[in-house]
Amino acid sequence: MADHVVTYRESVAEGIAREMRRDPSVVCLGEDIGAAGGVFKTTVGLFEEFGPERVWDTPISEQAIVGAAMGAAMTGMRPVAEIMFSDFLACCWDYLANEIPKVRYMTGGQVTVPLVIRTANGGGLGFGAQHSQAVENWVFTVPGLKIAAPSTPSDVVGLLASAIRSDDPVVFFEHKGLLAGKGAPAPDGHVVPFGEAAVRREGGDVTLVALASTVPLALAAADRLAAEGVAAEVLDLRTLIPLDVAAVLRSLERTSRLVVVEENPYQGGWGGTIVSVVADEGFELLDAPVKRVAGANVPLPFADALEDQVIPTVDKVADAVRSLATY
Amino acid sequence: MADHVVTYRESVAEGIAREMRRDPSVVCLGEDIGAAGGVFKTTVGLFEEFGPERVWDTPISEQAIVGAAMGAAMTGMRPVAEIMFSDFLACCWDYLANEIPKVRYMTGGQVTVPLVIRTANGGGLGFGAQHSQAVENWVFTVPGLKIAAPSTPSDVVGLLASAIRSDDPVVFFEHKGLLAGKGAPAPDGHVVPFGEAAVRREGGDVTLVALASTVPLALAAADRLAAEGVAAEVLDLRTLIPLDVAAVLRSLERTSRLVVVEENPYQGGWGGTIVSVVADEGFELLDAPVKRVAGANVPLPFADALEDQVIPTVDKVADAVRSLATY
Amino acid sequence: MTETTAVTDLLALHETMAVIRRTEKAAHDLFMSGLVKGTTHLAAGHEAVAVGARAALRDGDYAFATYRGHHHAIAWGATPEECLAELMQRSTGLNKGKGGSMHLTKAATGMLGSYAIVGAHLPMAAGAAWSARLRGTDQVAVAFFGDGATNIGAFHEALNLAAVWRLPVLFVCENNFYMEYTPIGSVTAAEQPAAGRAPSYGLPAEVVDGNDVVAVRNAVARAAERARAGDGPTVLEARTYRHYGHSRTDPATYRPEGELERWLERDPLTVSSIRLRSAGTRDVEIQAAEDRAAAVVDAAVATARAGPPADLREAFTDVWADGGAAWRTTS
Amino acid sequence: MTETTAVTDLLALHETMAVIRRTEKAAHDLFMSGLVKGTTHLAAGHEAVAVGARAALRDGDYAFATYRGHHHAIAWGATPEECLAELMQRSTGLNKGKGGSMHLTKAATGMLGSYAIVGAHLPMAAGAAWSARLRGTDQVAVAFFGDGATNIGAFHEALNLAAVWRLPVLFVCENNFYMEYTPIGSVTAAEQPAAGRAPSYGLPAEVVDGNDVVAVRNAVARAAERARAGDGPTVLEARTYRHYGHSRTDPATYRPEGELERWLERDPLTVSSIRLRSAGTRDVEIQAAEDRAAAVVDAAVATARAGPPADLREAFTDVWADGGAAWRTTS
Ligand SMILES: Cc1ncc(C[n+]2csc(CCOP(=O)(O)OP(=O)(O)O)c2C)c(N)n1
Ligand SMILES: Cc1ncc(C[n+]2csc(CCOP(=O)(O)OP(=O)(O)O)c2C)c(N)n1
Ligand SMILES: [Mg+2]
Ligand SMILES: [Mg+2]
Repeated sequence: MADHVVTYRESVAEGIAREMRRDPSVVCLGEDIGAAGGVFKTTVGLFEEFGPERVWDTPISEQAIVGAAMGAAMTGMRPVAEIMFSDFLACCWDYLANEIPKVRYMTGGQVTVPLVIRTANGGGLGFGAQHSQAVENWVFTVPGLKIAAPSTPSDVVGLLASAIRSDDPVVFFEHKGLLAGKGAPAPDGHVVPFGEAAVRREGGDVTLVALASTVPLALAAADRLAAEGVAAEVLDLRTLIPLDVAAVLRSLERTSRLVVVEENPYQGGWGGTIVSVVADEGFELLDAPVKRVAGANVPLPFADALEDQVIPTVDKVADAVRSLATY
Repeated sequence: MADHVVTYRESVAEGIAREMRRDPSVVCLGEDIGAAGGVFKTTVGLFEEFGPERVWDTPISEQAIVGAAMGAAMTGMRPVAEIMFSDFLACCWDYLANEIPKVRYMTGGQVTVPLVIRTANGGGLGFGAQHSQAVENWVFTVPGLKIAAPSTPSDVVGLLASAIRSDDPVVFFEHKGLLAGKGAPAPDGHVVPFGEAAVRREGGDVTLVALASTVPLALAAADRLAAEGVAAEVLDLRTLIPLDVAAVLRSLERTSRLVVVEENPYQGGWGGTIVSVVADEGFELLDAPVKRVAGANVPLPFADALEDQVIPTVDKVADAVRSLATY
Repeated sequence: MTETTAVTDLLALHETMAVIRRTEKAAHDLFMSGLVKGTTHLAAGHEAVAVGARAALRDGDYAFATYRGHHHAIAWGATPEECLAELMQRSTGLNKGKGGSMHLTKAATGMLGSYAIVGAHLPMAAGAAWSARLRGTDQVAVAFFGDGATNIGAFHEALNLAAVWRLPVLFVCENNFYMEYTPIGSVTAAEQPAAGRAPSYGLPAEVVDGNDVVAVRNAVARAAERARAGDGPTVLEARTYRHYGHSRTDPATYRPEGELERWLERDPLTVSSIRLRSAGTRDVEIQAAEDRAAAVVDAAVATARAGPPADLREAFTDVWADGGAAWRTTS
Repeated sequence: MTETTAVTDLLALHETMAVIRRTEKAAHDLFMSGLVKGTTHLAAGHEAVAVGARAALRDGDYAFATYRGHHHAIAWGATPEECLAELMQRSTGLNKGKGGSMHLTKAATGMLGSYAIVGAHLPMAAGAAWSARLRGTDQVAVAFFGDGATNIGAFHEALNLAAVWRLPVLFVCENNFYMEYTPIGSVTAAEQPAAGRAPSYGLPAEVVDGNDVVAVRNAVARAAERARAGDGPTVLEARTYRHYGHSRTDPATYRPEGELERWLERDPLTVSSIRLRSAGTRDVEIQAAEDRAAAVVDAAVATARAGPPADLREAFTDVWADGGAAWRTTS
């Protein structure tokens, strides 16, 4: 096992397949997910193994996809719906913002909505303004949705297990830039609980809080900083809701310095909420200003070199940490 | 003029009418806005004055409403589209998130999109989970949209003037809870520029940053606190984009204490972004933890008493300020 | 299900319609006196659609309704007391006071919710029907919606998906000829907003007298039979009329003079009385049913009113399936 | 506009189609060699739709296209050089390198953008048509879209609004029988995904041979005439086929054997050559036109390739109409 590695992409299909084998109420639906195996090849093999009664190709109808998933979830199924690019969550936003997260509450707990909406998130691939956004912050504005965004292949499997077994609705972000990445396969029966950040690297000088694509960025920056004598701790949040604020505060007890690294735009990014919790409950822990390395407040440009200007990079993370060193 | 007062509601129609008189390219569209004068009576009189070629009733088709407004704005008109309740922005979110704010950028500046989307925002009226949300934070996640949210009748007129004359797309939030409120009418030719917060009350002990519905709340809390010897400064942001961070930092230079009062939920609320700017650029100004009084992270319940539990109230603002007094 | 209806059945339907009518009258009066707040959208005039549909269906069949959903909730078994307690923000309300008039729900009997965003529930109903098929039950799902809802994107997506997947779902339009204040004809390209769109999805459609509970019942029975036989969805367009304005205190001045009066002549309760009489039911029996309805609702008003207010702790329950609302860890 | 087409006109259309074909071949080769990154959606096979439509319209008429929009951009006057420079991320690109293949736009000639969210541009085209009417011009707007787009909500809302308002807009579907990898028939309830839906909006529709530039031109001319006469929108469904896979390196293995070959026999350039020949044009003239096209594109590749890379400062321009990207005040 030591040197057997799998891709993040394969792990998506593997994570879904494990749950489909375990629980016959798990069904998949989405555009081109069947025989075609998905546009990102993240559902390869499911149609072959489970057939057309459990893996359903849909029309280009994002509202019908998630709306039908909701109706099915309310009546005994555990649908896993794919929205091809996370940008297209905008096409069914009513379901994410107004229907799915609210129906349990507004009916006084009469119904549960155990569904997962999987979607390919994020930039760095030159897909332009409408196919590159990191939109986990859109979902983060909506109470009532759980949010997972794995950074490693085994977390993909483990978080998918939690997501599909969850009786609450989950939005599951698969980062496009990580799909080809490799890592250790998930052990049998692997389950990663929601709301537990992982310490990816320990360090006593500064806490880097990261998610999905920004985890490898933060780790690379930490490598670089180590050479300069700065020991950065890297925290991978893994889920945004529930949010493991306790882990952030714990880390700050030792480091007293915080840099949040997030791909979504600075304005309205989830990092703002984390910083505000820290500036309230962790105020006395802080020895220096808090930094956020986030997407710029612009749409995403097509050209690689332009895109690099506006999304987080290792350089930007390292620079942010260095700017705190003077404190 | 001293004792002549107008309602916030009337000021909406007045603000639109002034611009329609000035500029023949301004046209309105929306559901029931014509002869019916709008569900909130905020377009009363426009159909009578300007007729059916400038005030258009639409089907219940939020995507077509804002999509058509976008096409018209790109070709020489200045449409003012109404989305009845701001919750329904979810039904046309693709246009707000992916189309309107991005087309100028992704075409390299080839087109402009001078449109206004007006919408009734916010809670406190017992309309339940799907008709009560304060969703300015949804829009705040999207670079490329300007955001106005007036708190007084004359600001309604003045900010509408700026919004309709703006060559950039603007989302204009009219707070349902303020519609019946009264205030001095806007003088002739009144224009309130975007990006200029108003100091509604001066005070040296703590800065309360507020917007729309939370402005009167913050003022009421400031009254109460004054009796306890605490002098609160109340800042009305008026626009979220552009965001007058400079005004916040200026105020903090004197007060060193910050409480942000926002109606949208704490998770992903705009206050988080403000706090993160302050925790970075204003870190050395702060003498105490920063507090956010925001909506609770739950859907909005119907019963008034329950709704009070989860939206900002004067009590909650006053308590937050008091909790800082020990510093 | 035959197309004839026993007199006793019809009297029961009449009584249910009377219960709905009386409940809504109470809601209106309580709104006017300030005991019901927020908003209400009364369905008076539409009763035959909900009651007729329910009568044609089986226990366990699903319903999805709109903000104008009192009649569907009661037809699906919610009691007037539960409904009125909800409107009066009581902890004894159908939704514990957390939903209100626009979100009445009785999941235990398959009434899976009232939704206040126009058209949003159509895909959900398709999904519930898909689920029934996946689970191998013979349940059907019905979505009730207005004429105005036929112009929103979700309508199109739901009908297409349901048609392609041949789902056991019924799309029942209550065409009352108005959206809020705008006549539907002025903003709709099809003369029959729902039925006229069915061919676009290869679906059978029927226009039915929405004020005749028996006509509705028979049409829904036919559609349900097709659905259970695996022949897919049907579109029904029930022509009806709302007696009150759109919501709250809307005086409905946008209606042409005499229109309401003409429709009142065809009030579903009148239509049903005539039918009962012509089948031999005596006026006293009809009156007795209406009196029972009145008594139930009067008692419901009193009990609901006396109920405890919504429990403040409920503001922070039911976000998650574990009952709570925790969104973060605490140290 | 008469329905006959002068030979010289037809030769010009043939040449434009050849330019598009050659430009896309270049885009494909450059993608394979790594000089074009991100993604491309080639329209090879669809040329006759864009070129035929443009030929039927006037300067100033608006076009709205999709991520598969190279042919529309070029038909509306974008040069191969501008397009290829954009694909190669050059500052000389049509969109300064900020848009890419999916967002080609030539606003100066009325080509108001390529949009990458399926169906989103249909309401925009309706809006541009509305604007033309409000401004009292006789412009028309045309939206090009795929068969797959007919199942999304925005399609429904746009067609209904355009029909009710009788807007001068043309809805031109390029039915190539596939969405990405899924045959359209398997997910669409109407046999003709666009034309079959037109009756739902009371709109006239025509199914046209999308590989015959003259047929397209004539159909669009008829529709434009109706639109300019105030008779409202038309739905055109042009049956065509894409020669490449959906995007990037898709090998399109989901197609039944022989399907591509059958369609290649009806390649729009072949169809147009046959028509030219039968109208008396000599092979050398046709060859000369194609050679000119090749020369233009070869030069365009060289020039585009030699152009300067996207200007890094452009990352922070064009958010706002003032040219900048400031979202806050600074002290
Ligand atoms: C998406 C959306 N747009 C607008 C509204 C506001 N609204 C509530 S009811 C209504 C009219 C609906 O008309 P119809 O579907 O005919 O139902 P009816 O009220 O007549 O029963 C409107 C526009 C809404 N709730 N949702
Ligand atoms: C709303 C939305 N959903 C899904 C996609 C992904 N997608 C891109 S192209 C495409 C297929 C479109 O098919 P069609 O409309 O027939 O156009 P074609 O590509 O065949 O020209 C899909 C599903 C998208 N871009 N937008
Ligand atoms: Mg209606
Ligand atoms: Mg296609």
